[in-house]
Amino acid sequence: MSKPLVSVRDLTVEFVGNRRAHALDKISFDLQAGEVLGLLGESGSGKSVSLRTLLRLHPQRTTRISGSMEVDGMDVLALKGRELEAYRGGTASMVFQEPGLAFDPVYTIGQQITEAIRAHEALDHRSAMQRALQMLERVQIPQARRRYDAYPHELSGGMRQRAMIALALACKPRLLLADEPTTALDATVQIQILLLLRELQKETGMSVIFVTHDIGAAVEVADKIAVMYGGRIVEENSVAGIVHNPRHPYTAGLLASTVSTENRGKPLLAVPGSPPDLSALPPGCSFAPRCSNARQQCTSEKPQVISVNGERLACWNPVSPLLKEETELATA
Amino acid sequence: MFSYILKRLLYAIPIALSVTVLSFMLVYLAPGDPLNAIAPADAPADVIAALKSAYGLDKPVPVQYGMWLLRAVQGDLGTSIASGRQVVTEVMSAVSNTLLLAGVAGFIGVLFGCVLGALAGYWHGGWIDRIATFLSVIGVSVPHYWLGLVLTIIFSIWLGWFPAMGAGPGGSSEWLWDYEHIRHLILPAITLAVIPMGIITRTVRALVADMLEQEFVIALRARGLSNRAIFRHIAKNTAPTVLAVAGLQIGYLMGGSILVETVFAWPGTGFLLNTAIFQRDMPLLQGTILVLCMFFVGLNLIVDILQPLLDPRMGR
Amino acid sequence: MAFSLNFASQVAVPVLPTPARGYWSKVLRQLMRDPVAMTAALVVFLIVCAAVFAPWLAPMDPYKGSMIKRLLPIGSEGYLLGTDELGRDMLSRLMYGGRLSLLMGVTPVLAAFGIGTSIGLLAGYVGGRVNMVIMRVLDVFYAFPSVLLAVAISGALGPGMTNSILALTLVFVPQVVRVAESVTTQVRKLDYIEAARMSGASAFSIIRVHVLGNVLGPVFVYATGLLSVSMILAAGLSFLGLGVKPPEPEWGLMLNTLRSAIFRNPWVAALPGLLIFITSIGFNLLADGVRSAMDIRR
Amino acid sequence: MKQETVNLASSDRGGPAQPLLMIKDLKKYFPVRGELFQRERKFVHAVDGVSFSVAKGKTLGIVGESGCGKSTTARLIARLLTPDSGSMIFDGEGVAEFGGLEFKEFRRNLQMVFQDSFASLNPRLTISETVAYGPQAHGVSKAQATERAHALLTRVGLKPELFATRYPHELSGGQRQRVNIARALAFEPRLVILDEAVAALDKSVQAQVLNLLQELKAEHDLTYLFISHDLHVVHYISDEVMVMYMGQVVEMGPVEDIYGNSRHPYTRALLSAVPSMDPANRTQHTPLSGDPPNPINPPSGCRFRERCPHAETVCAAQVPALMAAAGNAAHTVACHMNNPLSGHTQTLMEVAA
Amino acid sequence: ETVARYGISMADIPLTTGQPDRGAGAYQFTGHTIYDPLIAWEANIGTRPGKLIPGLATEWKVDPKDQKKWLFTLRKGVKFHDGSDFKADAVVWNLDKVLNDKSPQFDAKQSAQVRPRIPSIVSYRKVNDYAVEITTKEVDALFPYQLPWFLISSPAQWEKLGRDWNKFASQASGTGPFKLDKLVPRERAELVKNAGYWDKSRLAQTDRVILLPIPDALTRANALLNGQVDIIETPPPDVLPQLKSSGFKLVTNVTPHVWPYHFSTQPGSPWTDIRVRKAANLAVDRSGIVALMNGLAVPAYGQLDPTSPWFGKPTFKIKYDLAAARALMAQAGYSPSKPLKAKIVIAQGGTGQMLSLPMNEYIQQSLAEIGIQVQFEVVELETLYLHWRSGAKGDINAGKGITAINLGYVTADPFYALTRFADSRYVAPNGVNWGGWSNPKVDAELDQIRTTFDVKAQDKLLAQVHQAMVDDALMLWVVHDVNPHVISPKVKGFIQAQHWFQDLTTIRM
Ligand SMILES: Nc1ncnc2c1ncn2[C@@H]1O[C@H](COP(=O)(O)OP(=O)(O)OP(=O)(O)O)[C@@H](O)[C@H]1O
Ligand SMILES: Nc1ncnc2c1ncn2[C@@H]1O[C@H](COP(=O)(O)OP(=O)(O)OP(=O)(O)O)[C@@H](O)[C@H]1O
Ligand SMILES: [Mg+2]
Ligand SMILES: [Mg+2]
Repeated sequence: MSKPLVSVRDLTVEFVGNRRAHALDKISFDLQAGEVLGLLGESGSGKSVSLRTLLRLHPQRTTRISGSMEVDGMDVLALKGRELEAYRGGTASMVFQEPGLAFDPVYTIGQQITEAIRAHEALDHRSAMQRALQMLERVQIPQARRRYDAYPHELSGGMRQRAMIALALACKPRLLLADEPTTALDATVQIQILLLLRELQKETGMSVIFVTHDIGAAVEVADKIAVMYGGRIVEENSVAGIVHNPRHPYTAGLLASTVSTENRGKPLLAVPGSPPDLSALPPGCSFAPRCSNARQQCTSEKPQVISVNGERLACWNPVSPLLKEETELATA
Repeated sequence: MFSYILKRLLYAIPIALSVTVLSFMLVYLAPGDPLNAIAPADAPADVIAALKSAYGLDKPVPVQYGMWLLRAVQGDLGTSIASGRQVVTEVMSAVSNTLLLAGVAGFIGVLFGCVLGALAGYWHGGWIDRIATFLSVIGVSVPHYWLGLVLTIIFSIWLGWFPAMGAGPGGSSEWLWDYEHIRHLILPAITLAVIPMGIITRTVRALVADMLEQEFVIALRARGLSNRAIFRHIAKNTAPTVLAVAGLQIGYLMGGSILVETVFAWPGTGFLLNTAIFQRDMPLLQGTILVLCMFFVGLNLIVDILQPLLDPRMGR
Repeated sequence: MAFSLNFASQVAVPVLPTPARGYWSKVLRQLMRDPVAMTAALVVFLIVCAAVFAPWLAPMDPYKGSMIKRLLPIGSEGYLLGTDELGRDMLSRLMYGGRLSLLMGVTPVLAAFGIGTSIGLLAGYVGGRVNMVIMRVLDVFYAFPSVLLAVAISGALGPGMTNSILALTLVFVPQVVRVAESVTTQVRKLDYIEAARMSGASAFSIIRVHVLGNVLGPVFVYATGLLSVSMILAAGLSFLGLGVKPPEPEWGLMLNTLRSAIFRNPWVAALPGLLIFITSIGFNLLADGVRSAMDIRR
Repeated sequence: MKQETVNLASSDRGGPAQPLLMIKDLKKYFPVRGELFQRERKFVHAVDGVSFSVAKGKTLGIVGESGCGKSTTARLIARLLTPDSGSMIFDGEGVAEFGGLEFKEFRRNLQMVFQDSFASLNPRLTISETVAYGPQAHGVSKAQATERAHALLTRVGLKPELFATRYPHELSGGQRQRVNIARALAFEPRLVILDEAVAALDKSVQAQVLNLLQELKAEHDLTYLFISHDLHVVHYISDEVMVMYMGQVVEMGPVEDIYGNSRHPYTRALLSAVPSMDPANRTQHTPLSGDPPNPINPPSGCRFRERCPHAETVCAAQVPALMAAAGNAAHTVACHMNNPLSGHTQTLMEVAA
Repeated sequence: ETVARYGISMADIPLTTGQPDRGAGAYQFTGHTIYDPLIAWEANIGTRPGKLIPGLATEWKVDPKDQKKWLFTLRKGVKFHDGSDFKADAVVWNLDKVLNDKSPQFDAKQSAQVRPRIPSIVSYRKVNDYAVEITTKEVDALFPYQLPWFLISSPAQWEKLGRDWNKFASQASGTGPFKLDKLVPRERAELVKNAGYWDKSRLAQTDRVILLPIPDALTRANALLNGQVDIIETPPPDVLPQLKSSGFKLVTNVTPHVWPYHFSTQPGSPWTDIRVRKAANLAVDRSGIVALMNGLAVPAYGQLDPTSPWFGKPTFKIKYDLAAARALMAQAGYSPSKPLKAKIVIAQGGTGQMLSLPMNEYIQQSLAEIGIQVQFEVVELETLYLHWRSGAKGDINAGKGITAINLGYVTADPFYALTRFADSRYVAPNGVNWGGWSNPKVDAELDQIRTTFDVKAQDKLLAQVHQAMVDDALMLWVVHDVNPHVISPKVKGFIQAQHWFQDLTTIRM
């Protein structure tokens, strides 16, 4: 196997400011070039924190990070100054959940894209502008010329998200981090953006980490899915594997509680309780309090991650187990 | 945009008119006879009556207001009872002095406020923040008339660095931007600058600290922009609010200078107001308040018009 | 069934040690944990106590002086803080002076708080034309720089404590109304007000139960911030000769009358100004503390 | 009517055949801040001639894109907004004529749950006070109201001993939404409007709340007006579905008809925009391009025509009327292709094929 | 060029058109500097009280046949600053300026200032180019004392400036020892030496005198300490030690000014009882006030200083004698435990009021010792004048229970010092006999004075009037002002007259 583009090992993030939280707990995953990883999880499970950590966007003073992150051969945690600036937006760039909040409201869309391009490439203003316009056209913004001079608030949500994508892709990153890019949008617009992302990924061959809490959206774009719960990755598998053969009780519950045509008229198989508070996690498996399969061991011991053929699971009592004999314990 | 400016201008008219009414009526709240200033202590009754009709004080109040307003729009605010001079010339020369003082003080206050506030906001919670916050609290807490006294004693009496009073060796009528004149300006301007400095420090600090946590700034970082570029973004975003606060503060300085002008014998409106109040010089009082308020209204108007230029979300 | 539908079994949200805690007591608790605010509170408290209990605490008659003993320095025998230009005990005068200074500083804010909140609530809740008329009228007051307005009003009304208080109140009311109005307008649009309206409750009951509590907070924060401004302005009016009349002890006035003693006895002359300064800092720091304590999102 | 004030839930006046709520030609235009010297005033046509009825004990789902007027419709029905025109009949009684006490009684019959669970709770009141507030406003004594509140909280799964004295920010989103539901139930209403009531919740919690809603509906004989833009959820919970586009109803009918046999091009586009959930069979092209147009200046004729693949000249000329679809009186569609006399060259049958 | 910068205590430069406003103290700045009166006051002598001396009139005498007629012989060869000649026409023109409101040059402002000071004039005429005749209402031997107040401005200049007094203010023209060079209202007036002045003994000794209004006393002292001015008037007493130790020199002199409580003797006033009035006079330790003023005052033993030729020999000896005061109060039926209450209207401060508030507070305490409880009505100076003009009986006073007034009195001439307070015909509102004091014997004496043209005899009669006033304890006299000035070492000469009129020509740098 070739060297992965992204390789995250035992990434742990803790916030120690006046709002304390143990946001990520020993997260590990690999991502090959040209692969799309869907990061699935409920609100507060640490999806955004993972992405932001990958770009080192957390305030340094109040964040403790351990573990390692390697992207395109660079040790991200060791980057400094210029290198870090070149890495952000150049190697890895990000699409935010709320495009309305992620643009500077007092600069036009065009100005912001042009500025980002010039921050990474030695281009004069004209050619940077030209490139920005091309990007706007590429993401199917009608009347790109006019939209170039528009302020963010003058665009609709869908247009803004397209512009955000244009901005993120303007410097041809090798890795795109998409943080719930469609959650704030209407269904009709969401599908447009999903397809656009898929198309652009194919075209550029970049890797994508696609964060969502909507399995449907993940299925549309991802090659493999990692399910997060309480700051950990509890299960990782190919899309088909997750959808058709969920192993972790949480994944199974999530799929079961997704309303669809079949369960009309019947009560939904809901997961009881509510997601955990990352500032006060239970000692064992963080899903144990909501889990119907929970046993003594679950409430006292953190389940270890086992990995078989790129399929990974962290659960003492899975719905359908990864076969023991094929298992090699992942190094802690 | 044009129609926004027009709308704002039209809106200023009723405000300005109401201000004239208030300014005019204000002096009618006053007990006592406005004529005391004009007549000598033991003037006989017939002299007083003659003066009364000469100054139009024998007509009904609305008529007086109408006449006053009509003349005011033609640039005639009547004659000062106490000095017998044209109120307009009195007020205008004083206003230009006050504007000079308030302008320089405002500039100092805004400049230092912005710098301190930006530093404090950027290193939120750090020691720079603590120092800046401390300075700003002092700025908004210190009774500036007292500060003026203290500064005079220290810097002009003990150290002899700056003059203790006045607007320059030749008076304000020969104002020059030379060393000698600027020396006269420094103490009163610093004294007056303390309040806006404190307020703007606080405003900018809160804005910057808040801004740094906003999604779009994180997004700017994610784009790989340098700190300098990000600072530019933050500056442009904070500009409209800072402009509004600074505009208001500079406006307040125009009225607030009365205390400081008294301490430094600065020949501005504060000085004029003081005289007008204590001599019960009605036309002068009316005129001074009116002109100051008109400048204030105008300043607010400018700020209102500039703001949407800085912030595309406002106006159309 | 794999997943229970029994809601009662869930205990995911940790039970707080003392579930019943009112908002204000929480704010108070938060405030108590702020060392700067607590120090400020202590200083203000001491000053207020000294002022309120001046008749019992003051060592001497604040009006009675002696020419031989004028302008004694700080620490003179029998005169802890020296004497003023008429040989009156500074300590006693400062204590008594606190009564008037605080009264003149605090009363306008209290009055403006009451009046302004009522008008602001009315304008904000009723909205529409009523709101427009009220706010336009206030805009006119806003066309006056505040110090100018205070000086103009008390100058016009003539010197005196009541007139100063009246003038300052008039200066602050429009400001408080603006804050109250804008908060009320914001609160009024919130879903829980709609929900309360859905319950068919009367406007009065909605304002009292749902609007007032949420408006009072921000207005209260704003008003605490005004305290220091009011103190300084009130003393400033006295300094100009527009406030309290002698021989009443009042800090601003004392500052003025002691001014010319600055060379003979700088520390005594500086005392009234210093007191205004300290009180004002105290009010400001306290206001800052209250502001951040009330801003509990956690 | 007066004697019914004690228990309105049992006061079924019109009998089961009488729809609980009948809306006719509801309109609401919001004025937009215009330029200074502009003659004509501009309006957002938020709700523009909406008519429908809800049968007793059923759930009507309302779907549509953001800004199509769903919430406005809900707020008009709840009388949080006054309609510009249109009439409302609640269980056979005209609502517009209500005033004074009767209006208060009408409000009791109808309650609403909002999307933002946090904003719809007063942060200064404990949840028990919040739930008890309504009954108290109707003259129930404080002790009784609190007792009722505790019972309701128990019913929605919040143990009063644990939760009654908590403040909203001490609860999770799902728990807050339960409080909102409990508050709505405190009046024993007959109609509950749920405006995106589960949209902000996590999937796992959303399922819990949906289950609760279904149970409560059965227990209390409730009628729901369920607003959502999540087609899955609407499918799951509704008996009838109404599709809105730019302030107008474009299609309405029983849930099976809408989901199984939708007629209007917009409805079909909406349905095909739902992700497939099948990795082997991903969505290939977008059903609709572009965003919904500006509601300030709606296009003439059919409002959907600018995004419609079948648009013809007639679509710009005439407003399509809501008509029963061929062979199904319960299923109405507003499309020229549904009307053979409209002059449109295609029919819905051809297009659907 | 030698320049003297003078920090004056006024808030503005007094009127420069001829008749200064802002009281007697203003004549030294824009009155007798730029202009001359017909009869002048000798102000360049500090060692004795001054006297009337020839000004623009070289000689004046009453017509023996009709003692109401006065004939003035005018000085020849005097030129106004604008170059025009001074002749009789100018005198008549100037009299019209302030007395004839039909004349084109009538200036209400100047008129208001000077009319009350020259109440006797009824008519006037030019006799020839160098002689003018003025007629008084009644026979008035004291009439010449009124004339130093009446100043002559240049008719030619007024014509030249388009008959505009406002323009005249900044381009003034008189005959005085100084010319007005520059006027910035409220900030400065620059006077330059008039080299062609007719009185060579009074040629200005400095080329330029700059007047800077600095109303705040401390600021004035600071400006001196800081070297921004060379002379200041009325320094704040508490800054004196600092000023002296920094090498500045204090200049004072006896000044015709008294700082009293003027009692009301109208019915209902507690002061109608002479024992109370005397007790009050005995209860005040005046040396305390002098100490309070840091020596910038002298104790008053009557309306006038004992050195005055009009002081006389009062039998009531004013001194500090608490026992006697208490005894008098006891006779009147009061004691500290059963105090007499009185309300007194005072000013916050202002010219001539000295350290108004502290001094009043001091007296308040002193009177409390003998059982007089004084309550103050503190008003602004201008309002105080209103109270004064209205008289004790006026509603503004009597209506508020005010029974005494505190106001600094100028006592420069017989009318100002005595007549206006003692003559029962001047009971307010006809004059400023505020308290309504009436004494037929005094009235008779005053009538006699008016027809006594012999100065010696006049002085003797005036002394009798003063004696009567003191013996009747008409006022509570406290101190006399000393009109203090502080000069910097750079000022080589300055002669302070025993008057409010000062002669700025004596300043030498
Ligand atoms: N700067 C921070 N300081 C303290 N805690 C933080 C910070 N940022 C995030 N958290 C906490 O970390 C946890 C994970 O947050 P995160 O934003 O990653 O969730 P998410 O999975 O993206 O959820 P959502 O679907 O709501 O976006 C949350 O409990 C959040 O409160
Ligand atoms: N108070 C108001 N003033 C002006 N315009 C309004 C107002 N309320 C709603 N609108 C406008 O009316 C239109 C319909 O709004 P509405 O809230 O009913 O949409 P919705 O279907 O509920 O959308 P969403 O799914 O986003 O909640 C929108 O264009 C909205 O901007
Ligand atoms: Mg997130
Ligand atoms: Mg809505």
